[in-house]
Amino acid sequence: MTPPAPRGPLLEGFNLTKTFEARRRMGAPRARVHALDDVSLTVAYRETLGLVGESGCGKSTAGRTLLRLLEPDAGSIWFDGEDITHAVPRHMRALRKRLQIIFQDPYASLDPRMTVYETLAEVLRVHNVCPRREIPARVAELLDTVGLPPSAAGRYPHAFSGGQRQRIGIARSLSVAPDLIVADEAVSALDVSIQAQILELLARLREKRGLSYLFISHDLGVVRYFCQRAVVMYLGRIVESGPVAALFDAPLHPYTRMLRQASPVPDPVQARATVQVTGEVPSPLAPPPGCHFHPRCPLATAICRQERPAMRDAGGGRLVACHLYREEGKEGQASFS
Amino acid sequence: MPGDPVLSVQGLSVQFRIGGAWRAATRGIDFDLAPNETLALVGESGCGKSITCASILGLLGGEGARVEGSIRYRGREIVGMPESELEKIRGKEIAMIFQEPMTALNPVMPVGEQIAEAISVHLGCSRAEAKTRALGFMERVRIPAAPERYRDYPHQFSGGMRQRIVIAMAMACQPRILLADEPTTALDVTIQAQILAELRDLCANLEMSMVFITHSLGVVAAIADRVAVMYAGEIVEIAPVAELFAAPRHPYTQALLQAIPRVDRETVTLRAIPGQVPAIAEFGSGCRFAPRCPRASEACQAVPPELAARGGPEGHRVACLAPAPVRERAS
Amino acid sequence: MARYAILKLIYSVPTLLAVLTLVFVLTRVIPGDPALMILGDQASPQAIAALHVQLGLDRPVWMQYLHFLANVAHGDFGKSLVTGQSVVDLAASVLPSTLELTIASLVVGTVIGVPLGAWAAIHRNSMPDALVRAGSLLGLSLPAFVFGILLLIVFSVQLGWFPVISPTGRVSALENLRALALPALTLGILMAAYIARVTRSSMLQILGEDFIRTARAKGVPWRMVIRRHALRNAIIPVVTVVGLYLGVLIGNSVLTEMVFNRPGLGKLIVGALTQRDYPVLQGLMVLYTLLIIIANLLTDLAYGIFNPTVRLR
Amino acid sequence: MPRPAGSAAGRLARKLWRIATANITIEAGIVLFLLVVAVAVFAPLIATHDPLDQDLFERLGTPSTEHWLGTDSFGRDIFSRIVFGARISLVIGLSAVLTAMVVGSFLGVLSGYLGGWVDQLVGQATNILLAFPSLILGLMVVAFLGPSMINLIAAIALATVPQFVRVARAPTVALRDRDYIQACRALGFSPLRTMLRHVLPNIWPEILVMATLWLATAIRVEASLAFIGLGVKPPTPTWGGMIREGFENILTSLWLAIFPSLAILVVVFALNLIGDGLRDALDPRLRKDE
Repeated sequence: MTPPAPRGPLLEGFNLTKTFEARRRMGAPRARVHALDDVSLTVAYRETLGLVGESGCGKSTAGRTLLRLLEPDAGSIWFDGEDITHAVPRHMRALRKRLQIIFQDPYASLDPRMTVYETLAEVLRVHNVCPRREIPARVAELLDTVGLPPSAAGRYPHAFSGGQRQRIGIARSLSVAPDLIVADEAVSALDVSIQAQILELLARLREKRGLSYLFISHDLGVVRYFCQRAVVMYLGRIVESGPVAALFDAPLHPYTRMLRQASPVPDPVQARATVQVTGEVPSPLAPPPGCHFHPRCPLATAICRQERPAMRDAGGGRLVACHLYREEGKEGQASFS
Repeated sequence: MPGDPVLSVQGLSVQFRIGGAWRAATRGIDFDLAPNETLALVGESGCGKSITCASILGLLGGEGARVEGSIRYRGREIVGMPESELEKIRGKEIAMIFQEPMTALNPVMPVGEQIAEAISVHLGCSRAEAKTRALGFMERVRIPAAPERYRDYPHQFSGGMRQRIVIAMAMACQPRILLADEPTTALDVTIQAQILAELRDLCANLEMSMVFITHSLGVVAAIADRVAVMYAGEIVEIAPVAELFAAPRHPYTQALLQAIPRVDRETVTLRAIPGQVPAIAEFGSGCRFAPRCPRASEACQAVPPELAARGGPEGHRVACLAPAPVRERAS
Repeated sequence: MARYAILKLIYSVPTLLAVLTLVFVLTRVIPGDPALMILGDQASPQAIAALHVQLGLDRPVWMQYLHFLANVAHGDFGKSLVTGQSVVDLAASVLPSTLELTIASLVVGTVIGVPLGAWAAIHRNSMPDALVRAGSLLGLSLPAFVFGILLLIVFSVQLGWFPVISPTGRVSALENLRALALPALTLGILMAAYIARVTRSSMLQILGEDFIRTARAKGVPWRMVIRRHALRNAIIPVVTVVGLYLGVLIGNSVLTEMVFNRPGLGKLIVGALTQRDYPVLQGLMVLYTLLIIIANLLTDLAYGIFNPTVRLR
Repeated sequence: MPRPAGSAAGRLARKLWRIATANITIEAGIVLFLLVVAVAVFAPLIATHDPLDQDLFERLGTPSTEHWLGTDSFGRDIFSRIVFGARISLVIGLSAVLTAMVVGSFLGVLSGYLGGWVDQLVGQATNILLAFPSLILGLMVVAFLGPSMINLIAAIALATVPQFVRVARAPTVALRDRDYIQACRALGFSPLRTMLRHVLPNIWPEILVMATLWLATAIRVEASLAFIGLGVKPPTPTWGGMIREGFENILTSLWLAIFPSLAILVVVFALNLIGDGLRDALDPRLRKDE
């Protein structure tokens, strides 16, 4: 599968910061979670960018902030050459025709009290996508595009299986003919055989409609298969990014390496090789100083405990935020040949 | 595998009452579990793997469920065993760990007490003794600062640590068999890798057998000695782990392996399996995979194929009328 | 915990202030001149003017408001227009009686309600469940005064087991208990109806939780699962509800005190209502507010004791 | 091409009908309650006497063929007074709860969906009101404003509003974070559309259950206020007021208090049956897949 070459940025986030106030216990002082800490990323035209990391790393927050479903505390968001950080609600609603999202849990993301027809027709009506009398035809067309039978229109979400619901969610996003879709763990809740079907559908849409995706997932295998580039996040920060093959075959950041080693592979020999995976993600309420990863890093030195590593260009479209990059980069490459 | 099986399941069928009629969620499940062996039950959601697991501990009782067939633990029949007898086996001989460490622990009881509870129920020892033992197991599963954390509550631990506590609880009476129902599914991959290593280590050192339930073939590769692949309430293929991954014979197993996008190499095309898993009410009389199977013939629709060696080695059985030919393996 | 209690008290200041303001505003919008009401229609204009000065009614409203707040801060709610006694003294003399009734009812309601609810949940969809549900629904439908009258007719008038009218003045502890029994049963049984429902649904939910299955998988006998795991969790939401119900109890005590002719805040407020004794009404409302704030605080603290997940480390 | 399955209102009605007829508890409750409503509506036809007519020769009469339920201390016919009393109870209860439901649900959804200062303000006000049992709050308001019908309605509505705010707000907050409300925002739907078309339809079951149960409470509170002496002024017949009068003669003429008590019990019980049945029927934990 060779998607068309990217040409220039479509959706960009610059230095995005977002904090949440943690829920307070009885009388406890308020605490803040840095869900996004100076995050910059770019999705190019017709590009599929993967965003990977473990739960709580801020990947979902990043996706929703870029769509302005959440408001960033600092930083800016540009879409198709326009700064949309402070776009007024009315303008933002119009922009949403071009920026869409599909969710992890397709059942939770559909209104349980609306039939598939109503769900789709509502979007078409609100955005005046087509003349009213053409709505039924347009709905039928959408269902066909995502591989659902016409009879699906009259049924409610609960009457469908997980994979079919995700198809409905995709149809809803497609109804406004978007340029970019944020897929937030869109295949994570599905069984592998269904997951493959949905990935197939998303790939077909990418080719036919020239869609761009921001593909958020914790599954490195899926990201490697489906994306061209990927960004790895840890505790609200980007640690590494680059083309998928290079990123996962020769990780530069020790965290990427750990993630890669821990990812299950359907191969008993590889799967039983001793893995060096230690520690747990610390509480985002009190992230470690310096490089957030240093308590779990086998290579950490004094500087890692004090200074936040800067993002450095590693060539070949790769970026890495690690103090040890110059010394360890080659060693890292060597360990995955 | 040497020795008599510690667990022998034969013709197991679990039925549920759905809309007034009894429907079989699983049919004709047969497998043995050897001492010190880890058997993985793998399959997609709704294939009956968790139900099979729960029926082994007799946790499915009640008006809505019915268990038929035979489950023998070291020669003793579990199906139909009175509750009071089952309580003596649960936790002591056969223990279980669950998918959600968050909800599997009692939120208002200190974790140490929850571990000690199993010990005092089964071994009838004093509070202090139970606590000492419980602490030992907390340390055994590498919970840092165990003595200080004995009286902490579940919400004060991370997801990975909670799962370690659940494991310590299951280990507390040194059971012969551990039933693990998707114990790593709710965890992040780096935690999953650690928990899998922990379980491998415990099984080896405590001479324990394990039935490991999962939907992930990657996890199977990391933990199992033998694998039983389930589809729509039946075992379709059972084989030693290396054999299954190297030379799968059932079309479903083959398709499943080709549907996984892999992180360790370039996947050019992903082969999706067309159609979807039938619901319990839609189970046919023949091979249940036939409607999605590229090799299905008319014969497949008629009778359910039996799990048999079908020309391969005795340890590798497959329930298919047209299995892939046995590959000559250059060993 | 102490820090939490103090914070909570600080947070209730706005509530108290809002109620005080409401009370002040309400007394100013009542039609009629309080001085006229006190002195009667025949009073001379001079006497009325003099009383105006005495009551502070000649000053601007905002000054009256500040004055009112200052008095309240000093614990001065004025004097009863009818008896001339200080409002604080009046309330203090009957408060113990109302508190006694409220606490006794709370105990009765909880002791009956929780076990019944748990029993029903354990035997879901069987006879005990149906009985408890029907009984509790009936209890919820009975106004407190109707139920009080019924008990009074049966046990005092017909059977003569308890006094028809509560004794006043100094009485022996036993006699006091006898007088307390029926009013406390009235409120307690009605409360039990409610508590049983809440316990039942809470228990049903808990019995479906994963950790119940874990406990069973450990081999813990069923009775122990119920006692050690299910009940201890199911009781948590019940604590909140019991706390909220304290307000209802305080409200319903007005009715019971009327029915059983028992001295208390309720009798006092009803008397003040019929005689339009505004200073007493004002004072009692502030007192009720205080009582409810304290009840809420106690509930929160009790909740913390039963639920370790909100407890501070 | 399948068409949308009827209008939303039609579907709602059908669903209500299906729920109502599926559950014997709800059915029994509805039948009982409709009976009371019918009695109130057709009171002049049903009553055997003028409820205000005094007959000083027939004071405190026991039940007889002339006066089915006896007469009170003014010789008025108790049966007829109960029949007319139903009007007061229902009018006050229904008006108060409907007002509270509309105002409360609106405020609840608004504050839950918008959050921020709106939520803070509504939340504070609600908490202050919630702290008071409805009886005490009603007592305060009526005590100062005087016991007119409008004041009674206002007092009970005021005491009930925070209940609806709470019941509408909590699920709205939960829904706001649910993906499909996020999806509405992502699809560029206006907040108003999202609230009316996607939030409200999903929380109405809870509001409906609340309305039924609080109607029961409102009727109870109205009777309690009347018993205390803060009801609609005599000689207008109210159930609470009748019990109050009956209570004065409790030792000699039991029935004076008993019959109006039964009337209250029947109405409140019927409403509780409906509310309880609805709650069970709508509880997602108990619901079978449709």
